[in-house]
Amino acid sequence: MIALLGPEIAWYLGVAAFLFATGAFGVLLRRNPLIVLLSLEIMLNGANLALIGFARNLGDGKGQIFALTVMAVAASEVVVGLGLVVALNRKRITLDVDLLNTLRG
Amino acid sequence: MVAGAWICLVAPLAAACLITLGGQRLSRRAAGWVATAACFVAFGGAVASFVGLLTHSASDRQFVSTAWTWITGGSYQSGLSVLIDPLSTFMMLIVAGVGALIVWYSIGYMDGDDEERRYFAYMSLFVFSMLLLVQAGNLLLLLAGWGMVGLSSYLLIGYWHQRPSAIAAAKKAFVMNAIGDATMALAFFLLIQKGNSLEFGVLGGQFSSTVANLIALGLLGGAVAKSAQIPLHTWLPDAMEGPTPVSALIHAATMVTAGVYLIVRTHAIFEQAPKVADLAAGLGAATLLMAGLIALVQVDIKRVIAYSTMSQIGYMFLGAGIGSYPNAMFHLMTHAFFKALLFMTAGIVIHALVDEQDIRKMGGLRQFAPKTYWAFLIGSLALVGIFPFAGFFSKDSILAAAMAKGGAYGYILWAVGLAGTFLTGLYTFRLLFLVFWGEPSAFVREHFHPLGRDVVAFSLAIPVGVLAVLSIVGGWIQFSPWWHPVETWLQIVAAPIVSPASWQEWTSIALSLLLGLSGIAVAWALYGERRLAVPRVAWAQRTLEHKFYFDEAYDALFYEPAVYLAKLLRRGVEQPLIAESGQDLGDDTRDLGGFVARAQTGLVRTYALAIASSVAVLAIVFVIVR
Amino acid sequence: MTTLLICLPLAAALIVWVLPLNPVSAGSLSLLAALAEVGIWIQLVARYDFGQGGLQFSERHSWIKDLGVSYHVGVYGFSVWLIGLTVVVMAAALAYAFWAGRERTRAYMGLMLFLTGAIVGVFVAQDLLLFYAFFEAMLIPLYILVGVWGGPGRLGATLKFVLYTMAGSLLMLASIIVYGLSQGTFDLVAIGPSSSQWVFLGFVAAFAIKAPLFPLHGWLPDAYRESSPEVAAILSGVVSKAAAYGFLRIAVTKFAGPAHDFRAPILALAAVGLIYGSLLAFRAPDLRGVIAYSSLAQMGLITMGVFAVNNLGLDGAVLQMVNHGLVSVTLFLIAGMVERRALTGELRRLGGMARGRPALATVLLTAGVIALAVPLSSAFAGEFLILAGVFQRGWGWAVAGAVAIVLAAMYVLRLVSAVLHREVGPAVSDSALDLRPAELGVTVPLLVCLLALSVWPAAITQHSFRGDNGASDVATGFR
Amino acid sequence: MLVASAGNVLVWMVWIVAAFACLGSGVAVVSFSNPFYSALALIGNLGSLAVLYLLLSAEFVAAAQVLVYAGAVMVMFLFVIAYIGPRSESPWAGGPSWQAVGAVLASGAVFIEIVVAVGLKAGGQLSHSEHVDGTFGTPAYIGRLFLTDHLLAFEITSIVLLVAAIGGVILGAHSRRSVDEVPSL
Repeated sequence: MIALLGPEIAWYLGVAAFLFATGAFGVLLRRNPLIVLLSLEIMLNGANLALIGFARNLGDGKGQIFALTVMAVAASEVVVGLGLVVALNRKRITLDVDLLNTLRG
Repeated sequence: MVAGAWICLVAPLAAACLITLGGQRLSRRAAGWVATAACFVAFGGAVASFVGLLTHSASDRQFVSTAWTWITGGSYQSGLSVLIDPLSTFMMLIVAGVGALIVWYSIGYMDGDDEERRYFAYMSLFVFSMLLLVQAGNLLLLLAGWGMVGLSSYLLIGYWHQRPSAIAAAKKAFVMNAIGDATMALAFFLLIQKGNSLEFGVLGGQFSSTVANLIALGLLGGAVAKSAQIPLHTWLPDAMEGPTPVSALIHAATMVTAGVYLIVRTHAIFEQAPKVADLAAGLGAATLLMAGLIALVQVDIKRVIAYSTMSQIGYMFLGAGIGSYPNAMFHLMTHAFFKALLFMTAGIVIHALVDEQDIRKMGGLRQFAPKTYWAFLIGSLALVGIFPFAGFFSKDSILAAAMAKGGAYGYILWAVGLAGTFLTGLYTFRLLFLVFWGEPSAFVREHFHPLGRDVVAFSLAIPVGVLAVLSIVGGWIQFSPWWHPVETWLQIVAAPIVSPASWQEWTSIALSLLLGLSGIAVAWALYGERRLAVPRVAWAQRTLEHKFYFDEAYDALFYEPAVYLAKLLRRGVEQPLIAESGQDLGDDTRDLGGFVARAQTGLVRTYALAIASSVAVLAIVFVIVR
Repeated sequence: MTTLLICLPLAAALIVWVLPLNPVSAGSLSLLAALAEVGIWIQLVARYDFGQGGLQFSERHSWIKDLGVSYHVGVYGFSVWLIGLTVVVMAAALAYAFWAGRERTRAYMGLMLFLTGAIVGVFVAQDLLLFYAFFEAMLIPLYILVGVWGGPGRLGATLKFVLYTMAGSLLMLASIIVYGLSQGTFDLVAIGPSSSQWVFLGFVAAFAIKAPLFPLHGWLPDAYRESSPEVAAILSGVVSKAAAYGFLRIAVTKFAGPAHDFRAPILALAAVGLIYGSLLAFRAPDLRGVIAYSSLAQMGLITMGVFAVNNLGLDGAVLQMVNHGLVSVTLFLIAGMVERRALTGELRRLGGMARGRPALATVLLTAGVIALAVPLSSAFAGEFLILAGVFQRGWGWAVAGAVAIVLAAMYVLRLVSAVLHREVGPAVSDSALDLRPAELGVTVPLLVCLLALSVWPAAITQHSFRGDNGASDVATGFR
Repeated sequence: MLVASAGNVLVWMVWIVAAFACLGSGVAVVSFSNPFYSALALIGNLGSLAVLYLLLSAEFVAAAQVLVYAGAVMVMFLFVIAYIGPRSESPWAGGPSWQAVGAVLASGAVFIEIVVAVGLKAGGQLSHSEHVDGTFGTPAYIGRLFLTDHLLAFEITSIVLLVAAIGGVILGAHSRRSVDEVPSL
């Protein structure tokens, strides 16, 4: 039986929260779609950290399973996102999310 | 007996279906024979029922046969049932018998029309409907037959559907009858509420006088509409737009007399509502006088006979209203004979003159068509009520009954009836003299073509001959001073509530005979040999020619306001409020949508910001709520 | 069996959508499915125990346990007839659409089949949320059918239709949520009566718009005019009956108190709608207009019957629902056939079509005569019962009904003569054919149904409620 | 006890280093104007996160993080960036001005809320972690969970990956037709 060494879970959660907020900040502010995607990764990793922290806290493996699934989803999302970026680039569209406003009401 | 009644009812319906479904596979002539045969089968069924009833004792002559429950509503229910009793068999015999003759006659009359099949299908449907009406085992089925005869009448009046006047007349007839149907239906609703049944027996129950009056009024409304009595009479003259056999069958012999049948059939309620019964008699009297007057100035051969029909039904209403039911029914029967005869002879005249109906163009036809003349003469004498023709026996007994009712009202009715006899003699023989006497007009010389000796001629002639014989001998079955089998026969269904004394009978007979003859004499003086100048009273003539302005009044009172109201609703409510409101609603929504759409910048970042802000806010909410 | 009735058309719709069939085979497949549906319904009639009555063929599976929502379906006596109306009418409409040929056949047929399943679902759902789901599912294909395959003004018509019905539906959804949560269950059989007037009015508003009742019929003329004839037929023939069914199954059954309190205003609206619709039908300039407004009038009449809440009125209302469904479908289809030939529905440009076209004349005349409720027709039986029922709630209502009967005679005869009689109209060419066998094959079965009902209307009135006692069924909430 | 507390201190130190690296690289990702640097920063971020996972006894996840995430995924990122070529933007400009304010407010609010919520709940369950045995988080442990209780999730994940792969191919594939024609999205 192994006890948790080092800081309490709350600290980990603090780091997770910061990562999530930072990522969100990037998504909201940056216009380069590549950086938006990278920021999204940060948000996902923040969530993952929280998941793994809770898994450890509760001694339950499900959190880790969830985190792994999130990783897979993140990978998929990157594939699609990068595909979009490449497609945009091929159409000679400036890589700026603010120019993509076809959905304007 | 029961089987006979059902065969009687179903045979014409089967013929109608057969002709409709057969379509072109059935030749035109064959369609006519199918219809005729079906009517004769129906007549056979009626005779079977009649004979069957005769085998039962007089007090045991009412049978109801129910095929299945037609309609239910909770504990209320009405069956699809036929009633076999003296009254219904009496009517069945008349309807099927006269009907068969007239349908037969139609084979000749309609020869050469290119839609004969449709005609015979309609005729069969009518005979079925009329039989349903008289055989109905309960009031609801009676109403069903009532509406169905209205429908077939509509179809037949509008038979020549490319004529706008025919279609207008047909619609008018149907709508007027629908008004009657509606008042009857209202009476039935009241009956259901009070008695929870529409069997004939429920009419004998005890109702408060208001309820009885209302029910009787509702029924009277139906009767008045169907029988073309004041105030719902204006459709009948227009209905002459239909083929002549139709006028003979529907608008003389059977359907229009259904009102009389209804009153006699439901006399129990009228006896509880004497005021309404008096009203019925009064309406009959008013109609007979008014129709007689209008008939004096008409120039269309069929319209004259149509007004005389109204007038004769007025007598029947008078009789039924004062409670002399057997006499009303007796007159109904004789009237069916001689009026059908008159229409059919008129039909022969019209046929021979290439569809000309204006009596001003006729004259001197006696020389060209002597047999037709004799038949017409027999019908006219029977109509005026000259001994020994049929009308003599039946009309006088109604007058005697009015006398027997007594009181000022009874005597007024009696006097009006007598005045009517004079008018009847006058207008009937005016018609006869104008058409058959005198020198043949140029029109007649030019257009008259005699009948050949073929099937057409025979099918025209034989029914006319049969009816001529019936018009002579048909009245002899009852002579009220001495023998009255009709009254005895109907005793258990509708016993009369007035019984005239012997002196009243003879007084009425003498006076009516006298007045009838004097009417003929005046007609002879004016239109016959002497051709005296007819006195002219301009305003009276105008009033009569406009038929007392009833049509104009109804137009102004009902039709125009309805049209106006419809237009007003369309322009004032439907367009601006309902339709436009939808439009406004649409526009407003679109505007609102445009406004809201401005929030949709199309920028992903904005949406993400919205999501993030919502998360921030909702997180607070969740923390607080927990 | 009930589930099969719902799922068969849905499955067929899916197949028609997914498989790349050519129009002919897609149409035949859809028609086959619709006819199979009729066959299942005949089985249903044969197996339903009318002597016992009540809810039969019920199936129940829990759906959202915490809220008491379940997939609960089953049929009552009167639902049997409404389902029958639906499947027969939908088969006729499909057959007509197939014959007339619609663009994008697969999509069209699939939508029609989907609609069939949804309408049947409305009539069998015994759970409020399920009812709502089917009610909405019924509207979606209609929006598309009107909006895509309609006439020139279809977009406006669809917009109005959507707005009106969505407004009603949302009110109903709110009512359903409040009602269901307050009772702890959404099961229509188990849920207890309520006395909340607001909840009641929410339901009434939804049904009154769908029916429609008098002031809420703004969507009706356009929708009926702009959609293809078979869709108009379905709208007036079947979809409106879903609303009348709602009145009967929910409004008067579960809200006895409010229904009693609001009886006079609702009857008044129905009566006004009856007269108003009849008058407008009398002046409407085109075929569809006449039928559309007569539909408004008839729905007023049916509503009167339901809100009379006595045996006569309820029996009559059920009978009249079926009658009017069949009649208006027949009339709309005939209108479509006439419009195909004359390229217009304007009455003053039509006329004289009876000459040389006996089949058209016979069919239209028969349908018209039944529509005006000539006595002995089943429509007469229905109207008679309704008015007799409502007479017991006050004679004035019945008098209004009687006036409307006369008006009905006037507008139907006007319609019939304007098409068939008089001089030949400018839009009618001599080459316009009589009804083709396929058209007869669509209309004649409907007329045969009507005539059969005319011969025996008690088939419905006797077999709608337990022991032919509608009032007690309603009073006990159809337990 | 001493060993335990020494271990504790060691873990604390490792944690501080890793956490700050993590935070720093996170901020860096967001703030570099050149995506190439951002991607590099993200690799650092992922690596430091892997260390944190190790501290939380999630050995397999940490390994997967490094191999799959920091390795494979980020390589793909870098390839794309290299393919497109570095383009810079001035990160804080453009768009509606309230967007920036909103971004600061919203992300700040989310952070503060989480911290407050965690702080409120600190102590109790959060401060008392379960003891776990040595197998917790090992590949065998994860594999058993994945192939027994969470088989469905596993399979669905694989399908998601497959779909994403196909989507990536379709989006990224060169169209044989004109350059302007991009497969409809």
